[in-house]
Amino acid sequence: MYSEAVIDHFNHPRNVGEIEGADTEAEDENPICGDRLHVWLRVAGDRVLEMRWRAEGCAPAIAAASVTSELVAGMPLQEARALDRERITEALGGLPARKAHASALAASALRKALASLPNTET
Amino acid sequence: MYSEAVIDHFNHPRNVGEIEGADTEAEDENPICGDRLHVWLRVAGDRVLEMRWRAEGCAPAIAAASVTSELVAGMPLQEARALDRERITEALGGLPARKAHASALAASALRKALASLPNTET
Amino acid sequence: MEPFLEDSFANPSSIYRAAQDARAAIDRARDEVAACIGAAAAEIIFTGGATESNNAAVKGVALARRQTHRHAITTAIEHHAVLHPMEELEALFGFEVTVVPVGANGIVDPGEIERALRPDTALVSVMWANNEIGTIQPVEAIAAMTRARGIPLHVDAVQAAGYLTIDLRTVPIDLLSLSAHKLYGPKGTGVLYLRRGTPWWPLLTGGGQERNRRAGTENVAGIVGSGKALSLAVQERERRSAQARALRDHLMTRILDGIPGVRINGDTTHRLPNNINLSLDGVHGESLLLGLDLAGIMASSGSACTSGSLDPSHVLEALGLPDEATRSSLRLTVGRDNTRDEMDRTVDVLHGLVTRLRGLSPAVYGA
Amino acid sequence: MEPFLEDSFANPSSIYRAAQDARAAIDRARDEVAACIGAAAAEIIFTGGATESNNAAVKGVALARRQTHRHAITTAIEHHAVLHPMEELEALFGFEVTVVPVGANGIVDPGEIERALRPDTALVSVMWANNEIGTIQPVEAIAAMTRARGIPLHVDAVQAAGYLTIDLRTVPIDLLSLSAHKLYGPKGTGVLYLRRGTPWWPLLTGGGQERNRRAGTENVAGIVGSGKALSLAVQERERRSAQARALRDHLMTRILDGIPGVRINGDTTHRLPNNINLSLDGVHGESLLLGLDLAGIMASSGSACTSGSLDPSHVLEALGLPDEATRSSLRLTVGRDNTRDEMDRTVDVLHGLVTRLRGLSPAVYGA
Ligand SMILES: Cc1ncc(COP(=O)(O)O)c(C=O)c1O
Ligand SMILES: Cc1ncc(COP(=O)(O)O)c(C=O)c1O
Ligand code: FES
Ligand code: FES
Repeated sequence: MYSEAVIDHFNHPRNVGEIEGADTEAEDENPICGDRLHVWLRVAGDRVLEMRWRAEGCAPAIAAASVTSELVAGMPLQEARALDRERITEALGGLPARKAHASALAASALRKALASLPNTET
Repeated sequence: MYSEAVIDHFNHPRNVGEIEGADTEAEDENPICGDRLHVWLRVAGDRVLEMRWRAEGCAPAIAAASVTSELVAGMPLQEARALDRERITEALGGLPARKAHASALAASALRKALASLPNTET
Repeated sequence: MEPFLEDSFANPSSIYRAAQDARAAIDRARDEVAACIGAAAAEIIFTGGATESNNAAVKGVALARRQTHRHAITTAIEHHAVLHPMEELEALFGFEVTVVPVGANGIVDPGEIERALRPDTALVSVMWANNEIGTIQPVEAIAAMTRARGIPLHVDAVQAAGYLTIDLRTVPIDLLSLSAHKLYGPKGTGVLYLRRGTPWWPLLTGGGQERNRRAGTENVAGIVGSGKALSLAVQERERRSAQARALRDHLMTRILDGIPGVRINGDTTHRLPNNINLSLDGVHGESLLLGLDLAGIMASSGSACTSGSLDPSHVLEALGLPDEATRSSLRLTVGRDNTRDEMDRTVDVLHGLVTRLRGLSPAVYGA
Repeated sequence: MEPFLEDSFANPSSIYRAAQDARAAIDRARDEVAACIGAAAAEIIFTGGATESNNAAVKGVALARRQTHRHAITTAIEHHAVLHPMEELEALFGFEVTVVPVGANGIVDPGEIERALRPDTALVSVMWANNEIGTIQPVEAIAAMTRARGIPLHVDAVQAAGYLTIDLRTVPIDLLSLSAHKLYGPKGTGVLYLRRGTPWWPLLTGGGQERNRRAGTENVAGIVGSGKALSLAVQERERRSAQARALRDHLMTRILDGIPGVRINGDTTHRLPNNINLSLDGVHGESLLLGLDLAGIMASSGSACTSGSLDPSHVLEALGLPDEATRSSLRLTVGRDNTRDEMDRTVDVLHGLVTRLRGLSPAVYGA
């Protein structure tokens, strides 16, 4: 049912944990499922350097957080702000239709963290 | 589904035919099924000597006519008048519930023939 | 290893890996069936048999539309699994049902259906081919009419599937019942085609199986067997039809030529290639069945007293046959594995039997 | 030789000799099932599964009594195959349905049922044992009450059949649903016990099969398998129950002793011997299922997002569990072939998984 990638990220989640002195952080929750995700980011200039996270939720929600932390490492801020659930789902090799919403939590927690960044550029 | 006896009488019906100069005869019909039975009897004193018959109908109706012709041969008139469908069914080794009414035609045709006998005894 | 749990293990809607095989097998069967009739896989629902398919179709559309539509149309020669649900619509929901008659040849006139249509007609149900007399109904013409008026059309194609081309891309039928067991598949499993967008109230409610259109744990083995049987039947359709037709025509010719006092029931051209339905003057259908059966030949009859009920065939009655003809009716169906020798033997047995039974009769026949 | 005809050949209600074997096999299965539950053979109807049995029971009695009785009673923890038909009675026939709550232990108070009874109560439906939390309902007490008032009682005994004694000679239940596939029998076939004289409106109408109580050609293979599976389960009931209980208790003790932050859902004594239902703080049921599944262990959860629907378990909600507890719930069912080693391995896998998942969480659990 789940792709290899989902199962791999579920079994071996990347970049779990907090960042002491993160440049920004945010916590978000899927109100229907109750899944929770906290993300911490280090940012330098116009790029995300590192994302770390902690999550409580279903397997694809965990996998989505994990793959997102890989995707955004080194990513220009502008691109990270535009990162949407479709792109995360794609990076997971797809999700079953009824779990497609699992990527949304990762996308929204990331966006929330980025939104609270002191607005340095532009 | 049918007993050996029913199948035997269906395959080898006994006493088929008419009796020239019969002492009595009658035809009866089952109004629901359309089965028809004509019986001819020879009678002597207070006994039935012989029954012959012709029938158009289902297998148990044919078998019932056949077995009745055996049952009544030599039977006292009083007993023949009391011959009912249960006794005929029994002589056939039983009938499936939904065909139990097939014996009724034989019983009623016989009774009808006997009823039109000139009332010699009693 | 499957330590846990019989429950989810057995249930093809569960999320577990062990259930994936069952799920995949069902999906393959769904694809097979869809391909047979020109449907999308998502339009195929597996049921517990054609009776369930027919019940679900008639009640499913009618109940979904009941608030605005209280009329339904069917024909006098449908299977009881359509006629009885129609009666239920009357008894339970105050529907009016128009039962359109058929001609003496057992074929419905599309004009009669058209005249019966009303603004509040919830659905029309017409069978593709009849199970007793094999007559083929003008479903294409009827489908064009119902589609033009936006009225859902249900077609019972149980008897048609093995012999007629069914392509729902070109014939706008909305619901179609199929059964594999008439096609050498398993018993107790059926198919309902439900065109996307058709109003629907499920007959079986409970779990969310079959996309909420039919609840209940799926009969995986039966479904797989159904897919196989149907697709095999469709692959072999032309060959089987030609073969059945040749045998049937041979049998029919020999019977008509050899046995006096026989008439054919139902149209002789718009007819399934495997079906014969006769009435034989002066013999009772039930006696014919037993006599044939004792010779190893299976047949059936529309006479009362043969079916477990005491009612004579409503199909033969709908042709306007007199009681005697219904009573003396005999249906012979040519099967996949029959041979020409068996046809000849059947004629011989039947001839002997009819002669013998007529000889028992108080009336005089063909003599 | 069977030259004719696939049709009647396949149909166990036909009169032909070739069909006698199928008929006899069905009758034997009927006797077997009847013997399992203290019923008469004539009171056993074979269906296409427990979902159909439940639908037929609820709608069958309610529709038969609808002219004088427009009220029905059930409980909050029934299977959807009872609850959804109840909702249909409301939507289609204007019934009022009283859904009686259960206690925090998942058991209904017979007094609550009694208070809900009305002069126009058409039927009561209460399950014998729950499929999610395994709790056993006081059906004897309820049956005494309904019988005293002449109200038909339906009991869904699908989960109970393998583990509890069901003797309908002593418990006056009027309708009872069974399914063999929970007992290692075939899928897509079920049983409905219908006590003689119970008001009845058939769900499937058409042919006269099952004495006009359920139309449709019978699934002969499924029926034979069901008879076998049920009678085997009843023969082995005590042994299997004792074995399941020993394994289940071992598993439960080791989980409770070894894993912090665990609570049991549902009564611990009035409970099927094969069922465990837990909530594990701070982990999502769906993640547990996947982790267990990857280790070859099947389980299920009442969390939303696991069942194909997005609704959390209505059973766990009925116990008054907070959302978190429902979300983190896990059901383990001990099967016939499980071993003590598998129980130990399950605890180890579960322990490792829970520890790992809690370690991912933003909150701190049991550390
Ligand atoms: C035309 C038609 N429809 C429906 C059915 C019902 O099929 P089943 O008994 O398999 O449910 C039959 C079976 O004879 C049939 O011939
Ligand atoms: C208590 C109960 N009733 C009814 C059913 C429905 O059974 P089926 O899906 O086999 O129709 C189930 C199945 O899980 C059940 O556990
Ligand atoms: S439970 Fe994780 S997304 Fe719904
Ligand atoms: S048909 Fe012969 S008794 Fe009814």
